[in-house]
Amino acid sequence: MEKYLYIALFAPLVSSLFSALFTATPKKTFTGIIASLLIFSAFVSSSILLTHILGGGEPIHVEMMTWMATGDLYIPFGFVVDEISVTMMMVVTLVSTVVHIYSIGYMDHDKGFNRFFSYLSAFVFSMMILVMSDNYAGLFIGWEGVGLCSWLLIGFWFHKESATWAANEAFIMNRIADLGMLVGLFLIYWNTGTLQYEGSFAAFAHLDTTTLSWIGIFLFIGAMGKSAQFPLHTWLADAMEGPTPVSALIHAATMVTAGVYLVVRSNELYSLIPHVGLFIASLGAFVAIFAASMALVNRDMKRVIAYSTLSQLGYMFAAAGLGAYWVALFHLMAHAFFKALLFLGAGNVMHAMHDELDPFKMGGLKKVMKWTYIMMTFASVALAGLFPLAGFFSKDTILEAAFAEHHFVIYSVLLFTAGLTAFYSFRLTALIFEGEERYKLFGIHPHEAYKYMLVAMSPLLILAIIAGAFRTTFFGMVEEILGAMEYHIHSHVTLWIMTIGTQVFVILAIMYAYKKYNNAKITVPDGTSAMENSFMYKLLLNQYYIPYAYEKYIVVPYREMSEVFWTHVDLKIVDASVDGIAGIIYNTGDRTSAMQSGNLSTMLKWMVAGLLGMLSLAVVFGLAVRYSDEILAILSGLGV
Amino acid sequence: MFEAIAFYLFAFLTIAMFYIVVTTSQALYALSALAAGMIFISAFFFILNADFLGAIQIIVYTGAVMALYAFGMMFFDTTREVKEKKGNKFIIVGMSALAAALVVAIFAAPMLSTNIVALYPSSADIGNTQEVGMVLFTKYLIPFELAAVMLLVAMVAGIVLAGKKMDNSITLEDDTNEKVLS
Amino acid sequence: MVDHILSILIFFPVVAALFGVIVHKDSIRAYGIAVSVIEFALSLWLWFAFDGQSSGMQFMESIPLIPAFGINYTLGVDGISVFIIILSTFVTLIGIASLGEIKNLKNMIITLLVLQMTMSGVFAALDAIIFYVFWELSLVPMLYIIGAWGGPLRIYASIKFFLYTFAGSLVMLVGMLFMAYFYNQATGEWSFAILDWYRLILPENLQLWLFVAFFLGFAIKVPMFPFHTWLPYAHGQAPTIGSVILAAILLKMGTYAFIRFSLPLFPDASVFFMYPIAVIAIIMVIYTAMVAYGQKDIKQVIAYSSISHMGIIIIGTFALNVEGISGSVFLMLGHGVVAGALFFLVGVIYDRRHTKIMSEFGGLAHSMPRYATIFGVMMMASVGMPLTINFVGEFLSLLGFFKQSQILTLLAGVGIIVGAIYMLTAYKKLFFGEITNEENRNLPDINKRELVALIPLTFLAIWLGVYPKPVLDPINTSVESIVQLMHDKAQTAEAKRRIPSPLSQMTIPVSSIEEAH
Amino acid sequence: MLDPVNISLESLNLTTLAPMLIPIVGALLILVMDTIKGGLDKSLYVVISMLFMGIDLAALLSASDMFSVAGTMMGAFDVMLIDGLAILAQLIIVGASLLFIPLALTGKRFHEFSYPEFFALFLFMMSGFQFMVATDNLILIFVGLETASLALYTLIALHNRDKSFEAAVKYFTMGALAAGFFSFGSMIFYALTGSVEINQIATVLAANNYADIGYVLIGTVFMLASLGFKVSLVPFHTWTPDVYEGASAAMAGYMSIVPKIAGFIVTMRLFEFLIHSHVVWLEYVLYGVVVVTMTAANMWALVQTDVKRMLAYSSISHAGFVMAAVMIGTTQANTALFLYWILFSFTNLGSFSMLWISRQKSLPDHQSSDHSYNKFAGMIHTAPVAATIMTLFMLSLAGVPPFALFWGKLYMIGSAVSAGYTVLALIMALNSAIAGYYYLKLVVYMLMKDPVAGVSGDTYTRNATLSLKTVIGIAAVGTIFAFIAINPLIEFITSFVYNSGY
Amino acid sequence: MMEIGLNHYLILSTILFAIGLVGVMRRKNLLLLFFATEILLNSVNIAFAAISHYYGDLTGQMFAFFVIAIAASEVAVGLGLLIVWYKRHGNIDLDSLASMKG
Repeated sequence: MEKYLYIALFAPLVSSLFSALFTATPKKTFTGIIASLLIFSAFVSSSILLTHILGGGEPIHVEMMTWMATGDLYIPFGFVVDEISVTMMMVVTLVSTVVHIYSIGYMDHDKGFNRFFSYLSAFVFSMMILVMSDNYAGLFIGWEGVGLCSWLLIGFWFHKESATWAANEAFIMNRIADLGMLVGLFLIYWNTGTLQYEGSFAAFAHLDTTTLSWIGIFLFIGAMGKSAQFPLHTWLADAMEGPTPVSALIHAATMVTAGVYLVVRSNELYSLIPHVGLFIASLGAFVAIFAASMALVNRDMKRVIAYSTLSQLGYMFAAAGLGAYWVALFHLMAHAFFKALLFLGAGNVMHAMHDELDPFKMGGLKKVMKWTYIMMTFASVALAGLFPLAGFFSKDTILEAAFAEHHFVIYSVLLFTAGLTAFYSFRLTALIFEGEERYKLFGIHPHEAYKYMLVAMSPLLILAIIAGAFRTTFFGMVEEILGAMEYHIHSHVTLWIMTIGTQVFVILAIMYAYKKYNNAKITVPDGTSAMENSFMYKLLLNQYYIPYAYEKYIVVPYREMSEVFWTHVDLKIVDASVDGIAGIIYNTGDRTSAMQSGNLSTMLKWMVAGLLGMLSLAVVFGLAVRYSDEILAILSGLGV
Repeated sequence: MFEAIAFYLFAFLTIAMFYIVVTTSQALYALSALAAGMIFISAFFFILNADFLGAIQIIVYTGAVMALYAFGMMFFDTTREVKEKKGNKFIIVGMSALAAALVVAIFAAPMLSTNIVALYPSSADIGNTQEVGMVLFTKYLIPFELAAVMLLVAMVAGIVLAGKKMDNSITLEDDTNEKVLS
Repeated sequence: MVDHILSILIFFPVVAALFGVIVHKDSIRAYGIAVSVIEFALSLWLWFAFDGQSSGMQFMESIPLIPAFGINYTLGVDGISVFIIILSTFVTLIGIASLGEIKNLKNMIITLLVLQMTMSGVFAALDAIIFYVFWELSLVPMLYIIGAWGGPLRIYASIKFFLYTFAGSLVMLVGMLFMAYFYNQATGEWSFAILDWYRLILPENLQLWLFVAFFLGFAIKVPMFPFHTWLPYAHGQAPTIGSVILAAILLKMGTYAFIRFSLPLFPDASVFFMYPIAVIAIIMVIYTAMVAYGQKDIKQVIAYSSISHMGIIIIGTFALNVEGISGSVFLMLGHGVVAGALFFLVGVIYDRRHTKIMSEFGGLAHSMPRYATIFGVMMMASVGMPLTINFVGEFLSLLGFFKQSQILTLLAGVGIIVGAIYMLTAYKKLFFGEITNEENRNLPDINKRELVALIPLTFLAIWLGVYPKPVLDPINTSVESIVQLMHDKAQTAEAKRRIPSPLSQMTIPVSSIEEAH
Repeated sequence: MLDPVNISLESLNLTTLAPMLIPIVGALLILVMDTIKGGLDKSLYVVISMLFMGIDLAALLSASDMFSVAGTMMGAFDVMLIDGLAILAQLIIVGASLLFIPLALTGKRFHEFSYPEFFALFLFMMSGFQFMVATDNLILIFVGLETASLALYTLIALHNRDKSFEAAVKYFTMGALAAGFFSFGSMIFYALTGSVEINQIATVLAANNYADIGYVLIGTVFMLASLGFKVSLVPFHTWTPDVYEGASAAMAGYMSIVPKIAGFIVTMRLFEFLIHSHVVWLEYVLYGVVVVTMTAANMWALVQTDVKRMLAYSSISHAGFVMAAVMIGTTQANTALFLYWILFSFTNLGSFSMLWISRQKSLPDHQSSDHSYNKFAGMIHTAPVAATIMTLFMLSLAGVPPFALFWGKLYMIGSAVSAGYTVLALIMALNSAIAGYYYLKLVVYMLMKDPVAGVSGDTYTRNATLSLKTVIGIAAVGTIFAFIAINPLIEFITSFVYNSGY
Repeated sequence: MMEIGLNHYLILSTILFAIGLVGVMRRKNLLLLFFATEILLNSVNIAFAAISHYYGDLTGQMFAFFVIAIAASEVAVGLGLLIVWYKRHGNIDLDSLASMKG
């Protein structure tokens, strides 16, 4: 089995390096094909490993070589394939295979075709390290590696100012969180003596709650960055500057879920500190509704989906925070399928619309892009959580879990968010595919994507539809490792009422969305309507003014402070004082060198003066010695 | 009593003479006053029973040194009034005042060393010159010889410096075509 | 021959430099490369012959120089110094190999060879005075390099560099003399041998004073805030090769000296000053990173970034445990490779455009993709991406210091954020966007000569990031013995506690598990 | 009547006189030769001088052998005192003279060397200094000092140009004042103790338990003023830069070494017993003088535009450095004094010789002095070897290891440290750093500036001849390879100093 | 007061020395300046002779003797220097000696 592990891990690396060979050359389709094949082989290997695990096989644990070892610290390149990682591996390899194939078409006309595949495969490699590592340090390698690839891919079109800006933003925001994660790692090491999952988990049981809480908090800070939780969420929407396959793979399916993976992986830690878990859950719920609200009004197709991703990540954290790790992981998986599908569909639309992103400028595309229409609709349905698609099973379980844990506030928030989710998903679908063909005003001639792109997307479509069926199998698999339990609402009546109620609520939201946006009166907003001028709308459209605040209160002051530090502190204080000391010495020399007037008379006077000066000192001293008794008497009389 | 009168008299005279030396603007006065002062000093030597020294003082100073100075003065044509730019009076006056104060402070107190053992005691029954000779040609033979060398040096130096050869400076000559040793 | 390999390493280049004087200037490049290849090969041999399992000094040589005053020509290397020596020969080699067409090439190569001697000497010296000799002597070639081949402010920069360092190290010299004096008081003999000094346990108040004296010398060399201002000038004005060697090797002398002198000689003082120094180091990390962000000149950015990284090295050093010190030693190598490479990279565009102002560039990734790639790799190494060389060092340094102070480590860790900010911003300004300046449109991409320097560095940056073991193990062995020494010498209870003995296992989990059951 | 005095010749120990008499004989021989046949070439006189110096050196070496066997020797009615200090100082004096005299064989003609008397006076001067260091009798010191000084004034003036006359007059006038101070100081000591021999003075003062401390201090002040003038301590230093500038570079280099070591020996003899008797006042005053001398001279050196003047100030600073050793007064410090001065001799003579070989007869355009910094701009391009050697000397003066003076500074600061003078050690160290600036300034000019238009390489070596180059070579070799010689030197000096009771 | 002791001579000597110092500082004519230095030496001689007398010791006289010799030599050299200078510059004004400074 180990060889499959290595194939799964290193095939992406080989793929990346292979494509990298051709980065300097013009587009070569075969790089895309070979890369896809290699990723596919990783997928196959993962599947074999999955079967192994599903078949009740022992988790596979290999230690490839030592990475860092000094003092008591020992960090190997160790990899583990257990229930959690194999799930993640499946998700990652599957989605990335799809995205690789899809990208052959999507990036068809791009100069950086070969480079793109190199980056993309590198990302997969990093992600595999992240999920397969058997220790926190290895996870951190992957963690930073995906961050790097994300930077590369967001900034893929580096000639675009906005893209490179977004890339840097993403990287830096992630760095902030990574610091938290590093601190978490340090805490783990100094308290447990190891960074291996096994060893540290074993030691957690013996640590006091305060320490554990700190570890939990810092690790979660790391997760917040990667999974774009509030307040580190702004980068995700901006990251949509990258090519759409990237958004599908990285910013929907895999990388952003790394935070969830981290929490799930550390379940033994978080289950010891439920109060931190509650905080995570609350933040998750908040992010769910917070992001969903921003998705309501946004006029950028990809951003809407990005907010939706954010919102769904909130769900996952809510679940993980409440201890329903397996639910979180399950939702992660399901979400990966339909969200990647949604993004890839959006990619098709963008291709068709010549990179136009405003859904108000589209409309009626279902006629030309039938398959895309179907896929996106299914994906939206799955996202909205309608029975029997994947989203229903995963999302509903989260709601149940919240309810069963008696966190009704979280439950209500999540429930309400479900409605919002349905609304914005279908707002988008409606605007894009239904209604008048507004794109004609802009002289665009849309066309359906390549066939093989659509074929490539089809596994996702299928999974988005049927993934819910795996719920039981999945539960059975992760039960042991995640200490999973089924959430039972005490009475079946309540359960039914809840389920049906939710479904009805969601359907109503969908209908409202369709009613509102599927009509002929929709025009491209020009900022004149009453709604557009309402406070709420502006607030939401401007993302609660958070990016603005960041810019104004963090970025600009930082830049100005840097300038001040350089021009004023460093040059005018630190350096100037060094030069000042030198200057004082020099100037003293300069001024006093007038003493050397060259006039003999002055020289003689100096000699005499020196003599007299010393004489005075001598006389004073001599007198003091001679009359020392008297002086002492006087001094003592003065009370000194 | 005689000694005291002599001391005060000559002390006054020497101080006066030397005061003239440093203050007068007439070089000739200064020269004369210096010569007079030196002769008065020899008087102290006689008072102090240092006859040989007194003789030397008169011969060397008033004879040789003064003659040299007189010659120099003629050479430099400084018989006319010397114009000296007034320097900063304040410094000089200040320093002099300080010096005076120090003198008082220093010598107001008597010296305590009373148990000095004379290394080369002078005895009353031998003439001063003889005594001096005795010491000079035993103990101070080497310094005496060195003093001779010093005088030779001074003589050579004087001759060389005042010689004609100094008039044309080879140092300042341009000797571009000179043979270069190497 | 292996018994005298260190002497050969030190004096071979300078002898070669002397002979180099008679080599015709057209052939001097080949001569320089040949000499530095031999030197590098010698240093590799040193590595080959080095026993990584032994914690003591190896290849010791000792010749009495001034026995009357206890000064001996004593050399030796341990795991800490051996790799820095190899790095120095390596950097010199690629530095000479990649030298461009500059005026007075001959002088430059001779100077570099002399500089090589001083660098090997500093790291191989086991006698304080011999150390000092090479330490000071290294200033002279660098002074010449900056002053003769530098930019418009080169004279100011070179003098500032020289005098600042010179002043600091003179104070250090006084400290050394004091140390020898105390040794004399204790044993009745003069000795400047570091290994002899190691055996001396000083009272704490003396340790404090001596620590300060040594600190001044080292801190200026490192350079630590607020003694750092010579560095931006030196780097800003120095020619590429000068900056490379300055950043890669010369700055390491300071941090190396902390580990060689300050820690083992003054364990109690090290503990006493740990927090103040950590605070300074944090200022270095954050403040200089911010200053770097404010720069307009790419070389200044990297110069300030060097200071910032040196802050992390200091933090690691003053972690006073094996993890931290090993990390800081490794980071010295890492920073040597990465900062060296970055300065090489800056040199590449400077050669083409004769400007280093970032606003002159933009969109270089279009015209110079290979260059952009290597720059990108090095930039990522610089910001401490895992699997690059710097990460190992930074991680271990911070990890080590975390034991001493969690809050301060958190602050120092801010370095990874601010580091990313200035680096990415600079990278963006240089490489991203459209080509705005027509002069940049047809810049030739990186050429073979430059690749000679950059490929090995890139390779090293990644290799040692992925597999640091061959280097980290010997370092670890030597650091353990130093920490053990410090632990044994520490007198105050506080110091004993702060400096854990590496021989005792980590106690926390074991004991707490036992209690729990 | 006086009794006849019978003195055995053995008791006079006339061998103690040999080293001083040899140069006198040489000088007389030169004078006689000149009288018999004038117009002989200067090279002859140079060789004769060297010959006598060689003999002198041999005599000194045999004296040092005797010293190491028999210890301190007195001779000639106990006026002569041949102890370790005397021998060491004479070795320095004769050695430095031996290196100096070949500098007369210049490529260009200079006025002073056309006089046979120059060489005679030079030998007289040497002998004067030798007397000065080889006695503890204030009278002989005074006479020796004056003999040497008078010769020296003349030698400076013989360079025969306005600046050298000015220098000689200034030096002479101040020297006369210093002579007055010296005699006044001696008078007070005589008044206090009835003796003019330093040993005796010390004994009597100690016997009196320094009851007249006030007078002792007064005497000390006058002596300090006078000797301070000789070794150029601030504020008695004012002559130094002017005289160095006025004298020929070779002479200046010589002056920076030989008269000062003689001065230091007298200072040591006179002050160390006072310091050892805990005359704290002297210690404080010396401390102050030393610090001011080092620091102020450094500051003034910073602002010089002429290399020779810079070197003049720098040698003042070095004198302050060495004076610290006198103040510290331990055996180690005194050893350091000699070590420092020997190393300083090599380096300083070397650097002044470098100036000497670059001496032009008429001033270059736009330059007001012989050796302005500008003259050396870009020297590395036009005269690389010369520039390298000059750099070497500058680095050595700055105390950059491993060149000669570094070891001197090391040992000197080490002695300060060992004696508990921490602050002083730091001040010395920092002063070395300040000094680095002006030495470096010349290095910067030579290595980093562009050459002044119209200056070719032979500008710097126009005055060079084989003998000058040899001297510079010796100085350079001595400067570079000093580290080999340090240990034997330290051991040699320590045994001499220690056995002389210092 | 009437008993003339050593201190009287010392004070006299010091006063004369001070006068000499004043002269040294004040005089701008080199020749007259040299006169002042003669005063310095002479003043010391008085003291030496006096001490010698009061201690009954001849060393002081010896010293004075040598001081006289030195003074004479100085005059020779000093005048020589002055002559050279005067030949070149036609004056012996101290203020004309100022080509070097700083």
